[in-house]
Amino acid sequence: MSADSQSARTASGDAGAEPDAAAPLLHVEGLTKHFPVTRGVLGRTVGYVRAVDGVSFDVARGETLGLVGESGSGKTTVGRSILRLIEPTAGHVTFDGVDVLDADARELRRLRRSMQIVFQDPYSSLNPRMRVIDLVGEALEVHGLARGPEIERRVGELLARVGLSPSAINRYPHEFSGGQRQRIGVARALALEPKLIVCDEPVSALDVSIQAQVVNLLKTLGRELGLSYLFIAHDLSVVRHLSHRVAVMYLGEIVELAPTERLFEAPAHPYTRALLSAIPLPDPRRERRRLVLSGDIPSPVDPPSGCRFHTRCPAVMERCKSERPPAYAPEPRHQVRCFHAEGVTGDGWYPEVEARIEARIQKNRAETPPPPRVVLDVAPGGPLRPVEQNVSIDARRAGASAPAVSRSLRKKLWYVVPLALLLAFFGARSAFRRAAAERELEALAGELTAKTKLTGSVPASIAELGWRLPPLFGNHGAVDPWGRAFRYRLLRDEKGFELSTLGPDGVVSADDSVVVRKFR
Amino acid sequence: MNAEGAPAVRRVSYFSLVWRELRRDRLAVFGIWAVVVLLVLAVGAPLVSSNQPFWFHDARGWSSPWLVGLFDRLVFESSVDIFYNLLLVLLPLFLLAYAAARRFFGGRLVRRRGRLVAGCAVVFSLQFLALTPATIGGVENPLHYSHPVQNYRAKLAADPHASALFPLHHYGYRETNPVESLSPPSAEHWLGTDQEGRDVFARMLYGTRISLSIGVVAVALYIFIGVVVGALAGYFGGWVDTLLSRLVEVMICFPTFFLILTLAALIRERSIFHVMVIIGITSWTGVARLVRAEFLKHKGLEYAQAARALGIPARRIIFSHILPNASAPVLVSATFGIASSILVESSLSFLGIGDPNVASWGETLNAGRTDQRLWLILAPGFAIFFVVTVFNLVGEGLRDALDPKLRK
Amino acid sequence: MKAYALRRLLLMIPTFLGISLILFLILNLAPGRPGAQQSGDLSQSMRGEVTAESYKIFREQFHLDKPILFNTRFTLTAAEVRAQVAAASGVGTTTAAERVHAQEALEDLGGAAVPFLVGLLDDPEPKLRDAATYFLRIDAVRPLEDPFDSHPSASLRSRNLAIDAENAELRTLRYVSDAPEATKLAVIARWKSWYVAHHARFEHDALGKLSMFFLDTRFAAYWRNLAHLDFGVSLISREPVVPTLVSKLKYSLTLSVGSLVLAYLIAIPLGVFSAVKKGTRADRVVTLGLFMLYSLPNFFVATILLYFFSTGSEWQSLRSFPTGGWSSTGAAELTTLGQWRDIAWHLVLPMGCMTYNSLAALSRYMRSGLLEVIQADYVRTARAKGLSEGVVIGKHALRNGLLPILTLLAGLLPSILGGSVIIEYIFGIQGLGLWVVDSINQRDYNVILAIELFTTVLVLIGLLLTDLSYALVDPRIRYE
Amino acid sequence: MTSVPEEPLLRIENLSVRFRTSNGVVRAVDGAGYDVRRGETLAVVGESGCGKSVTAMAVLGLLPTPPAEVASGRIEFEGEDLLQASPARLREIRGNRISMIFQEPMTSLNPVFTVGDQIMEGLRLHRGLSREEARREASHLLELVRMPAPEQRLDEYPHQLSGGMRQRVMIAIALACRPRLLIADEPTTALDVTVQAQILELLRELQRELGMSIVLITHDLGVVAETAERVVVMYAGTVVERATALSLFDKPRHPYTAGLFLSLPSLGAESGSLRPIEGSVPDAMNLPSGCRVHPRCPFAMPVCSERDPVLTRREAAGEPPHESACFYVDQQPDADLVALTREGAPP
Repeated sequence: MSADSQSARTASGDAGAEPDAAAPLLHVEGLTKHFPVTRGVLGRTVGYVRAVDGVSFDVARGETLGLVGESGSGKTTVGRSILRLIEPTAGHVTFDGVDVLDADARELRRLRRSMQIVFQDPYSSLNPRMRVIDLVGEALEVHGLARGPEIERRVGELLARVGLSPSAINRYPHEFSGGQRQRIGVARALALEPKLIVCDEPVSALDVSIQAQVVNLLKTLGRELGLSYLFIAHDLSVVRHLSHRVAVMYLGEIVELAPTERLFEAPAHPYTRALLSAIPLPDPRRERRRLVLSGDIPSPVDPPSGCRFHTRCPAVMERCKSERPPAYAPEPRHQVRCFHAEGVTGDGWYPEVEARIEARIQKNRAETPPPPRVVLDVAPGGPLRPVEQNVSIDARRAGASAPAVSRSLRKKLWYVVPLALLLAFFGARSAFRRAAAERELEALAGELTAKTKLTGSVPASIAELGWRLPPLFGNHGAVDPWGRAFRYRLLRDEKGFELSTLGPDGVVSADDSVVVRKFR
Repeated sequence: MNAEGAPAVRRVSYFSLVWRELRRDRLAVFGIWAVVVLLVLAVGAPLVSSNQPFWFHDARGWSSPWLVGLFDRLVFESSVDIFYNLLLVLLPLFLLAYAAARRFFGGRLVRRRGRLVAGCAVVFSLQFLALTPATIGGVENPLHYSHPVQNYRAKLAADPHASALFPLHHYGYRETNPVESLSPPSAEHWLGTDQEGRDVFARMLYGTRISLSIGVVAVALYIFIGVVVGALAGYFGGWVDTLLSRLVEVMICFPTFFLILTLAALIRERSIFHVMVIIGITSWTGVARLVRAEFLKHKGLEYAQAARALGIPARRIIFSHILPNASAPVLVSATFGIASSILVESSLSFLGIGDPNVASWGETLNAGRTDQRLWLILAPGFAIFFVVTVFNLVGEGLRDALDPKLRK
Repeated sequence: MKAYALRRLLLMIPTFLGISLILFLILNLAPGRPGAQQSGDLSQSMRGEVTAESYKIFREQFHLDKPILFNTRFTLTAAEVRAQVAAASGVGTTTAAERVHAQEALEDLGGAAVPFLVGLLDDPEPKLRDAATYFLRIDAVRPLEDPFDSHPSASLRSRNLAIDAENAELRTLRYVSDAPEATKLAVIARWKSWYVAHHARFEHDALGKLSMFFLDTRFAAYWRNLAHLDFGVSLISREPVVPTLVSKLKYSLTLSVGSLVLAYLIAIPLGVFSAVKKGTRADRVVTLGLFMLYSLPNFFVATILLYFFSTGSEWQSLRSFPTGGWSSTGAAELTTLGQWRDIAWHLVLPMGCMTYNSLAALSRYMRSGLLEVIQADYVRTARAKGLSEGVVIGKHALRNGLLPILTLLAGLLPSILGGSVIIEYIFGIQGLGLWVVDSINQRDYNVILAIELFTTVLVLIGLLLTDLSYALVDPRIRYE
Repeated sequence: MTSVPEEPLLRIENLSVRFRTSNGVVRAVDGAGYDVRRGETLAVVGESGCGKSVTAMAVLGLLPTPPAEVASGRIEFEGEDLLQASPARLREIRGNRISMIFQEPMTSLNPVFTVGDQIMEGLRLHRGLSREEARREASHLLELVRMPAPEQRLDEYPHQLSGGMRQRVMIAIALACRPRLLIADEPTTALDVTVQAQILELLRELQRELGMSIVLITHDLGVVAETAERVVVMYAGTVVERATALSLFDKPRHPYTAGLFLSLPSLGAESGSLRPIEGSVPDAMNLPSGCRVHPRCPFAMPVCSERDPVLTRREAAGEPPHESACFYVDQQPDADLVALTREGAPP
């Protein structure tokens, strides 16, 4: 640990030389947050996203605790739960001796004055419609700390403190760059003179050069105002620069918590080692043995049983799969949640743990050789063909033979079949009705011809007959020239049986069968 | 170490930014100017066409039937007209007072200008509220002189040495004259007359009053309901959200026009206010869904979380933090809403279900349809088309100007 | 996917109940009395006995005599009835309006007033006795059981016959006010003997009272009808509502759904065209044109079209379309194909008016939806693959662009059904829209109720179909 | 250019790209250029808005022409100037000879098509494979990018895959036709550190197996150090420094590069308080005159704001080329910029 960072750390503590170890400013015990997952018909809760599962840590006055972890580790949820922006499911949070989770509305408002937050996205963390004076000053007004011109003065002061010109008071957020907006966010957090500021990835969205400016700003403010920070980030180099102690989170749990230099020099937990080794270092000469984890981060909806890292841990043991490791403390301020750290104490503990892990990794590699990598012939232009015809590949491919009906065809069938059924149904129905109409028509035509002979006056009989005809399809309701409502028009076909209004040019055919008129 | 990168140019407020964007859209500017012209026409309608002369001199001396007629229920029966006439008289006074106040107080007003404008607006709307009951309710005529409506044109013709000054177009919109019914456009009646002999040009002119009031009042009503329902459902979520969303879903399923028809037809003595209220209480669902979506989005954004973290009470977060940001889409839908409300009102009166004794364009159009008179169809048709297009243009321009990318 | 559909179906039920509740409230609480115009001549004008009774039957038939929510008639007291009868018979100083009001109230009470009326028969005041017998004749009569049932069962028919016989007999128990004392006493005696024989019908035990309290109300009757989809009978044409509704449905549906499909067919290519050609003159022209269409009121356009293009117009050459209606009179004897052409010929103008309105809204959304999608990352990836612009837009962008358009369908459905009212009114097409306008003017409640419920169900089904089709198109929703 | 054994695969010379926006012209790229040799990994590094992505998009002609406009320059790929190539010719090259992968795995795949369809599309277009052949080839491609259970993945939709897996699918799509050049625009920025390590490892392995060149665009100097052989540093649309990774990290020859190194709270070096570069990234609407860095450069001299600096060779004899464009370094070629910046040396 070079002298320089040592001095830096003590320098940062000059408001309190060493972070005050006596009464911690913030004490978090067994913090848990499960988000319900609803599905099904009535929106029943079928499972829980276990975002945070029993997290405990302290933050002393003037201390900066780094909270690092990848996406899905729950670090943001921890930050938001402490400030009760999200209501945690269980656990205790005491701040300055006050229990935060049970605080009623009035007490919570008073707590809000001493705990504040700075957000990640410079563009959505400032209300685009409010001027800087309202953004920063409103809190003072709401808590009755200042009024009228006093607010303007205090805001001007805060802006100067974060490196912005007081003339920015009347400006709107869209008139500032990303870096400047983050400074306004910090000024807003400082307005109520808080003791703790939760920084939720304050610099991740900024460019490298701007990032450094804001990091320096946070560092100097921390030193001048004796602030404690809960610094949440996924970029370990920034966390290392600012934090006194660092907690590493994985899938809702703290897997390792240690002073910054100890953690970076001597990471005890396999995940921390993998995390540190995965970070690309800006030094092309350093060849570092890479500990590349396989697979992806599991989904927090149903985290793996036992130790949550066991699915990706190269040093996994049987025990890790079923039992959840407690947080061992081989050194007073160094917690490791891994069975490899069980039962080791004293100052020589680290090499012992490292040896155990290394041995286990070799043993695992020997027992379960990684699956044979398929070597493909990648000649340009040609199709990709597995070079070594080794059994395991063909077996696997043969096993998964193409499903009986190929998937795309099955997708087509899904709507082709019902369509065909529909057409068949209507076709059958109309055929049936046509046949019935035909039969009906045959019988009636016979009867009609007989009658024409008897009465001799065609229209009367048709009208009379018309009345009894069955309600076949075809439309009804035409009035014939003789004023008689002639109800039906039967079906037509080549035989020309079409019994309908006898228009003026209608004629009854010579052979007395009722052929009224071909269609126009 | 201060990074004074931002250009030290004059204070650029959010709305001036929107205005700069809006000004660039020629169509929208045309729309805005057209709306202003419509307002002037609506308020100044009596100046252009009225059957009461500005002043009338005869043997018995001078009198100004026009001024008196403005507030005489016999001349202007509907209270919407009375309100606009009040506006005609009071608006110039109000503008004079405002100009004087500005010159007198001068510079110091910069910071408090907002409050001054707000103050005037409040005074002005109080006037409106105070007078509405008076005009709708019993008080016959606040200025207490009422002499019967006389046909000054006839008196002028009869009395050779009487003199009078008539407005440009000396026909009122309610004056029936069966003799000249359905006469085509002529020098006398610029746009001809309808089946009851009423002058179509006057009806078009006074019709702007009806359309504007319907549009503005109905939209104001359903914006208010929509915003309240949307804000509560969006911000609080949980059972409040499910309950209100079910209500919105129920209202959305109604074919709104059927509902409006039913409500309008069931009210015995339909007046223009009933139509406004009906349109208002049936079309707020669109705004409610819009505001709810905006609140859901904005509630999650970090500036709202930061406000909560600062201990700012929920009420203030809703109305002074989130609502201004959610107001952009509401403003846009309001402008489109005015256009559609005018369409609905004219359809109602077209079907003969609107307010009979008001100069509504739909009614004239229906008369044109039944009597197949071209000018009776074209005049109201074009008037509706023009007003609706104008508001849609402004709405379109506003939507592009308030585009989210601007809010970045 | 199934759970998603089931959930939507289950959600439809409370929505439907909500809608019918709101409709019931609107119809019953609105000022103006149901069936007023129809029964206007009956109630206000002369109060002859025949008209009074038919008016009572009419009100009973449509449950207009029952109280709206809770029936507290069993708490009636003799004094109250006596006061009503007094007012109805003009004893004491009552204005004409109060008399009519009292008469109606007494008729509404129906069976509940009978015991007290019988009690009044031997009241000292002669006028009250006459009025009591008069009202007894009206209130004692029982309505037939669902008289409009087209296939009455044997038992129903016999019961109705018995009721009818009894009613006929009761109707004879009356006398003219100046009849001799003896006939009056005889009639009163017969009433008393009748009441003694049938008084059981008018006494109610606790359970009877409770059921009367809840069930014997307009609200309960309304839900009972709703339960077995019996929308009753039109107050004007006395025809059952549902069959006419179904027959008229085909006109309205063809108009609205047809114009919606037409609008989609035109709007999508138009939207794609102006999205791809963004910024060019053609795009500006199309957008402005559509914008104008969006602002043109449809009844204005319809009137103009009718004026110029229908057979009635003066311009000889332009006469090319019928002045309205669904099909020409002599259509009966055309071939089926001929009929289709004839109907189509009639529908050109109405469909045109209905389509252009939704066309404008749709293509605007299509254009903005597509513009958004064209800037998406996966469209850039598709281009980076070397696909032609046509494939990139046509395959990748279009499919995602269509998604918002589907939700718009849900928004358009209610307004389309509403829009058809005006078009049917102008073109005289006997669809639901026109029927609504007529029934609203004549306060024909059953019809208004039936149409609004029916269209709301159509809209609900439309919404469900849109949601399901949304799940079909967008895989992300399928696995929700 | 120095005499190089064989022609570079891609040569970009003096490229300028302008964007015509409603309130003025944005000069996104102003005379930038670099070479890419066969089988080499070149890193293009710079802060946001420096034009690194625009240059890459210009190579494939993916810049939307209404607002964007290539004002000048040549992009030579295998002897053919892509800027003059016809749209049809460009389409032949895209996805076939040159492929590109992007930063946001979440949105770079079409959500409504299966993974298999999106991979097969390129194959069937450029190599005319039938549906069955393309499907088999696609599953091999997924194996190539180390995707578990490739056959089953083909029928899944993008939203069912994690970020790392989607990026693998993007790589499979890009390598479908074995391109000569892969342009990766910030491929791992949106991924978690452990997943980023896997993807970078995969890219290195594939480069060895397929022998293609990679242009890796990033703002993370760590990624540059670990993957690239040669580096190009860009600022506000211009190239300020070009060198091999080793010589760049040993001794940066441009104040901006030195400033970048010093603003990094790197793990290795002792941290102390950082020495950030003052001010913020210039607004592309009104770029500073002369050397774009001069308003933020501690070594700025009057000449820096008047004339544009030219890329000149800085390396000792026999060393691989190391160029930078800075007047101060012209005068003091051996100055140790990092040390000078740290002590806040007077110019």
